[in-house]
Amino acid sequence: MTLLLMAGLLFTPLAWAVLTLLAGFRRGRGITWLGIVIQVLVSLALWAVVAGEGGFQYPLGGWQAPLGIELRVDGLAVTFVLLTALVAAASGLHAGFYLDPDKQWHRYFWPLFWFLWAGLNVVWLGNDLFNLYVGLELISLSAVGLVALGGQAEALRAAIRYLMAALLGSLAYLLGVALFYGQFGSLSLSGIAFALSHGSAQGAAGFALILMLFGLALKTALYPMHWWLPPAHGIARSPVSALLSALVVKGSFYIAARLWLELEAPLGSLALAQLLGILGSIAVFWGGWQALRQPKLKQVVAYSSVAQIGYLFLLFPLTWNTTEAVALQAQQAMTLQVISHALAKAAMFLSAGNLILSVGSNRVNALAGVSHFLPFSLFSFGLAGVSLMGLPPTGGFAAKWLFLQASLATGQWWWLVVLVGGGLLSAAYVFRVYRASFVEDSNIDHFFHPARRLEIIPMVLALLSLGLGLIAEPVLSVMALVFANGEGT
Amino acid sequence: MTPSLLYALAGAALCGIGLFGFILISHLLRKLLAFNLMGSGVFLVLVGLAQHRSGPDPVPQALVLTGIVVAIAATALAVVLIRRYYHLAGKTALDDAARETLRDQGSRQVREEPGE
Amino acid sequence: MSRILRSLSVASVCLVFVAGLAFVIWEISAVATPVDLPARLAENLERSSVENPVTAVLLNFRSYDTLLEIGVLVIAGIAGISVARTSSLEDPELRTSDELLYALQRWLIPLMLLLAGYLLWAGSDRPGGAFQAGAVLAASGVLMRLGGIPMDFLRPGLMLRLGLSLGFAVFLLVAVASALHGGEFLAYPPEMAKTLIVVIETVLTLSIAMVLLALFVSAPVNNAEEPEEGGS
Amino acid sequence: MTASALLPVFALMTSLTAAIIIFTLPEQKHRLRTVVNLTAALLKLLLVGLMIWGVFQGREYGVSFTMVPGVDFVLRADALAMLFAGLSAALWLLTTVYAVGYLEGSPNRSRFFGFFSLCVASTMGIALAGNLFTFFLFYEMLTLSTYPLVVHRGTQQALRAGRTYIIYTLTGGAVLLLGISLLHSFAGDLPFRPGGHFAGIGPDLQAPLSIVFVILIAGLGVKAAIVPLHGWLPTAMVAPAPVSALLHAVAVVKAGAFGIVRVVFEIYGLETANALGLLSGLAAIAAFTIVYGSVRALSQSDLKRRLAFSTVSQVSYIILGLCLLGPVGVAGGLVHLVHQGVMKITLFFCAGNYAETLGIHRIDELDGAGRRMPATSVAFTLAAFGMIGTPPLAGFITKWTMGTGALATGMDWVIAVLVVSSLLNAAYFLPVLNRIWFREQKDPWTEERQWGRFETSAWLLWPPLVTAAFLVLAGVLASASFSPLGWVELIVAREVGP
Repeated sequence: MTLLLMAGLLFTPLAWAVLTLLAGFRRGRGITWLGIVIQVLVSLALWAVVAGEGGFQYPLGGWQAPLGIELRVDGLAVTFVLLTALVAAASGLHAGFYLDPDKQWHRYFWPLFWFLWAGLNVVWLGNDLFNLYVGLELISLSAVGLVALGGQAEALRAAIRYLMAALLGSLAYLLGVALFYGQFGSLSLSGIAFALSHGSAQGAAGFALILMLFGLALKTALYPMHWWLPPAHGIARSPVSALLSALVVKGSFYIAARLWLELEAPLGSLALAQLLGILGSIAVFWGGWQALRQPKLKQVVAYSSVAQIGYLFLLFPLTWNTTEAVALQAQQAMTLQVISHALAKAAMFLSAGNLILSVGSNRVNALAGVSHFLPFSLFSFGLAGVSLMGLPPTGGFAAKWLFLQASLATGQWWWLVVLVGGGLLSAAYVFRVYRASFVEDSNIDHFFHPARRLEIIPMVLALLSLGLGLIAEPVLSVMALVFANGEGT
Repeated sequence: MTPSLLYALAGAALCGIGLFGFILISHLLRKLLAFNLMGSGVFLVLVGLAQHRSGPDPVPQALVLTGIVVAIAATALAVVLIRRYYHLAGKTALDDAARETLRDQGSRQVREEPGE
Repeated sequence: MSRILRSLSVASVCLVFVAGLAFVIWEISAVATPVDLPARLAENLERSSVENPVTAVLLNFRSYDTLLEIGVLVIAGIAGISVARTSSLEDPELRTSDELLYALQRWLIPLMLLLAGYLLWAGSDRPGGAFQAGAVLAASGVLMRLGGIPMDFLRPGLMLRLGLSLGFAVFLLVAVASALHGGEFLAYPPEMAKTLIVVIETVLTLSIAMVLLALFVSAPVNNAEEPEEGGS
Repeated sequence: MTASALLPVFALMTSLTAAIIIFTLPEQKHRLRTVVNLTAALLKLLLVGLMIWGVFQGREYGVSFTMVPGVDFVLRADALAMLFAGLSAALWLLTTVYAVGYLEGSPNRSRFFGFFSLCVASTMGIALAGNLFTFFLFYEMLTLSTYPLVVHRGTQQALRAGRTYIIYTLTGGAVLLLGISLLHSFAGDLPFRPGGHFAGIGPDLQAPLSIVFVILIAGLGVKAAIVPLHGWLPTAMVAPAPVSALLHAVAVVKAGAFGIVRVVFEIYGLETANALGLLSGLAAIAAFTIVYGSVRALSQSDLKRRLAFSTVSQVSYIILGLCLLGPVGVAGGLVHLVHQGVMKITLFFCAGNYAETLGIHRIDELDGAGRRMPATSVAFTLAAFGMIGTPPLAGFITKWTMGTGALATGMDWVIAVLVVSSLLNAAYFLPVLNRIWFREQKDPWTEERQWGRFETSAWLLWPPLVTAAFLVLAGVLASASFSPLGWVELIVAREVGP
C-alpha cells in the first residue's frame, strides 16, 4: 500500500512530465487533469495513512540511510504534500482555461508544471542533504522556465534575475553540504543531527549551517535578498505566479526550517536566531510598504509575498532555546502561516489574473468601478486579503495568534509590534485595491466576464484559507503528532 | 597537508574569486562564468575535503558528477535566456532597479497587454 | 570613486569569506568523520552488480539523485526550446565555408562518435559513463551543425521532444517497473542489474546529447535586433 | 447536540445564507432579492424570539469547539446576548424594509444588500459570542462588511470617509487583539461569565490587569466612539441613510459599547474592575464624551452630521451607566443600548426621508417640512423629545433610572452631567423642530419627488413610524416585564445580583 502511494507520489509527476511533453497543449491539458486527480488522491491517502499510523522512514532502492537515500514521511511532510496537491491542482486547472491554447509555446507549461510538482514533493519528503539540493534545482529551473515561458524581453529579464539568485543560493547551500559531508561523512540530516548530539565538533558545522541558511534565505527572498522576487512573480502568467508564490518559495524555507529544527540546539545561536527574526520583521514592513506603492496589481501581490514570507522567519527566534511547548507553538504557527499564505496567495494571484483579463490592464487604478459588475474574482481577492491581514477566522489569523502567544510566552515582546503592525500594513494595501474598485466616477462600460470556471477556482482557495482558522485544530493535531515523531528520530 | 586538502583550500579560494565576480560583474555572460568558477570551487571542496583522510571516496565523486550535470543544465539554460534577451533587448546586462521604474513611468507608455 | 569603493568592499567581504571557509576546512580536516561511508560502500559493492564504485553510487545507491538530475537536464532543454522562436537553423551566416574545416569534420565526427561509444562502455568499470559520452556526442553534433549539415530532428517538433525525454522516460520506466515487480523503487533485480544499467546509460547518452544540442540550437543568432516595444 | 443548542447557529446562518444567496443573484432580480431579504429577516426575528423566550425561562443555548489550540469558538445565548440580538434582529427587519425603498432604482443593489446581510450576521455573532476571542472574530468581520457600505456611493467623499473609517476601526481592532492576546497569555481562554474571572486576584496581577483593561477599552472605544477616538463617526455619515442608521443605532457603535459591557461585567467583573480603580477613569471619559458630543452637535449645520455627534454623546450613556456600580444605574446604562438604538434609528430614517423626498440635507432647509411630510415629522419629533428625555418617552426612562442609580451609589456629579446633557440636547434639537413645524417654507424643495399616495414611499414611511411607536411604548410600558427595562432588570439580576 505505502509502496504504491510512494510510487504515485514520486513518479506520477515525473511520468506526467514526459507524457505532457510529448502531447500538445490541449491533449496535455486532458492528461494533466487525469494526473491531478491521481496526485490529489494519492496525497490524501498518504496523509490519511500518516495521520492514522504516524510517520515512517522510506529507504529508496532498499539502501539504508548513509549509503542510499532515505525519505522522511512524517506529518509535516505529508501536510505540505497535501497542500501542494491542492494548490497545484487549482493552479493547473486554472491554467488549463487561462492560457491561450493557440500560442504554441504554452504546451511547454505542462511538462514544466509537472517537474515543478515533482521537485516540491522531493523537497517535502527529503531527508538527504544532497537529494534536497537536486530537488531545489529541479524546482528552481522549472520555475525559471515557467517565468520565461513565451520569451518576451521583460519576462526574460525577470527570469535571468531569478535564475542568478537561485543559482547563487543553491551553491551556498551545496557548499554547506560539502562541509557537512567533510565533517560527518554522511548526508542524512537525521544522521548528522545524531552525530552532533553525540559530541562531534561544532564550530565548523556552525559555519556550514550559516552558509546553508543564507543560501536558502536567498531562495526564499528574505529581505534584503528579495530583489529578484517581485519582477519574477509579477511578470509570470497568473497561474505560474500562484505556483511560485504559494509553493516555490516555501520549498527553500521548508528546508531551512527543517535544518534549524534538527540542528538549532547544538549549532544555533541567539544572535543568528534574532538576526533571522529581525530580517523577517523588516521584510514584513518593507514588503508591505512597497506593496502599498506599486502601481501594478500583480506587483502589489508580489510584494505582499515578500512581507508574508517575513512572518515565517519568526520561527527561528521563537524556537531557539525555548521550552518544548513554546517551540511547538511556534512550529504550529509557522505551518499554519505556510498553509494559509499558500492558499490565500494562490487565490489572490489567480483572481488578479482574472481581473486583469476582465479590465484589460494590469494597473490598480484600472479597477475603478469594477465592483459595479460584481466580479466574483474581486470577492475572492478580498477574501484572500482578509487572510493576509490576519483577521479571524482565517488561517492567517490563527498563525498570527500562535506567533503572538509564543512571543509573549518567551518574553520576546518586540515581535508583537511586527505581528500587529504588519497586519495593519497588509490591510492598507488590500484596501487600496478594494477602494479602487469602488470608485464610481469612471465610466467603464466595457467589462469582460471571465468564464465562471476561472472564477470558481480562486474562490475555493480563498474560502479554504478563510476557513482554515476554524479547522486549525485537527490540521495541527496531525502535525503535532508528527513533530513528536520527527524529533525523536 | 595532503594534496586533497590543498584541493579543498584551492576550492575555497575559487569560491571567493567567483563570488567577487558574481557580485561585481554586470555583464551577464561573465557573471555566468563567475558562477561556474564558484561551482568548481564547491566541487573541489566537496571532493578534496572528503578524500583528505581516507583516500578516494566514490560518494563525493558521484555527487560532483551529478552536480556538474545540474550546473551544466543551469548554465546552458542561462546562456539561452541571456542570448535571447540580448537578441530582443540589445543589452548584455540587467537594468538596475532605478532605471526600471523610470521606464515604467516615463513618457514611453508601455503598452498594456490584456493578458498582463 | 564609488566604483572603487564598491569593488574594495566586495573584495574584502570575499576575502573574509574565503578566510573563514579555509579556516573551517582546516578545522574539519583535523577530525575523523563519525561515519565511514567508503567502507560501507565497499562492503555493499558486490550487491550492486557494478564494478566501478562511482557508477554504483550514481546508478544504484543514489540512483534517485541521478534520475532527478536527468530531470533537471530535461527541464533545461524544455525551457530552452520554449523561448526559442528564431529560425537560426537556416541561418547561412552560421555555416562555415572553409573547405579545410569541412574536410577536417569528415575525419573528426566519426572519431568522436567512436570516442563517445567507448566512454559509454568504459563507464561500468572505470571513470566514464553516460554524461561524458553524451557530451562528446553533443560536441560532434555542434560541429555538424556549424558545418551546415541539416539536422531536421532539431526543429521544434515531436522528434525533438521524443529525443529529449527518451533517456529520462526509460530510466523512469525501469524505476517503476522494478517497484511493481515487487521490490523497492529503483531496486534493480540483481540478475538484471548489469543489463538494465547498460540500457539506461545508452539511452541517457542519447538524451543528454540531444538536450545539449537542442540548447545550443535554441540560442538565437548573435546580432541584436531592435529592442521590442514593451516586450510584446 | 440538540436542536435547541443549535438555535444560535441558525440565527447566525440566516443572514449569512441570505448574504451568499444575494451575492449570487444577478443585479436585476430586485424582487427576488427583496423576498430573500425579508424572509431572512423575519426568520431571524422568529429564531431570536424563540431564544428570548427560552432564556427568560432560564434555558441557555450554546455551541463551542476548539479552533486553534488553546482557543475555543463559543456561541452562547444568555440574557445579555439576547438584549443585543433582539435589538438587532428587530431593527434589521425595519432597516431592510427601509433600504429596499431607499435604494429603489439605484445601482449596485446586489452588492449593497449582500454586505448588509453580512453586517447583520456579524452583529448577531457579536451578540452571541461566548468568549472574547469569538467576540473579536465577529468584531473584525463587522469592520470588513461595513466598509463597502460606507463607500457605497463611490464618490471621492465617500471613499475618503471609508478610508478614515477603516483606519480607525482596523487600528482599534489591532489594539483589541493585542489586549486579548496579552490577557490570554496570563489568564488563558476566558469565557464570558457573570461576575468575571478575577475576583480576589493577587496583587502581582493587578498592574498587568489594569494595563490590559486600558488596552481593551482603547480597542473597543474606537467603535464606541469615545472621545478622542470618535473621529470616524461624523465623516462616515456620507453613507446612505439606512447604513447610517445601522452604523449608529445597531451595529458598529453598539458593538463597541456592548464589548465594553462584556469586558467590564463578564471578564473583569464589576467589583474587580472597581477595586482596581478602573471605573472612575472610564466614568470620567464617558461623562466628558457625553458633554463634548452634545456641544459639537450644536454647531453642525448638516442634519446627519448633527445626528452623528449626538450619537457620540448618547452612546457614552451606556458606558457611564456601567460605572454607576449599583444595579439601578447599570440597568439605566444597559437599557439605553436599546433606547438609543430605537431613537437614533428613527431620527436617521426621518433624515433619510427628508433627503430622499425633498432633497433636504442642511438644517436651514427644513423650514416648513412638517406641513409637507407630517407623518415623518411626527416621528422625528417624538424621537427628538425622547433624546432630550421628556417623559414618558424612552429616553426619559434611561435618564431617570441612571439618575436614581447615581444617587443610590452616591455619585451625585452624574446628575449634573445628565442635566447639562439634557439641556444641550434640547438646545440642538429644539431649533430643528422649530424649523420643521413653525417656519414657513422659504425656497421650493430642491429635489422634490412624488411617491404614490403617501407623503413618501410606503417602504420609507412605515419603518420610522414603527420605531417611533416603539419608543413611546418602551417609555409608557417601562414597568412591564417584557419592556426593554424589564428585560434589563432580568439581566442585572443575573449579572450583578440584586
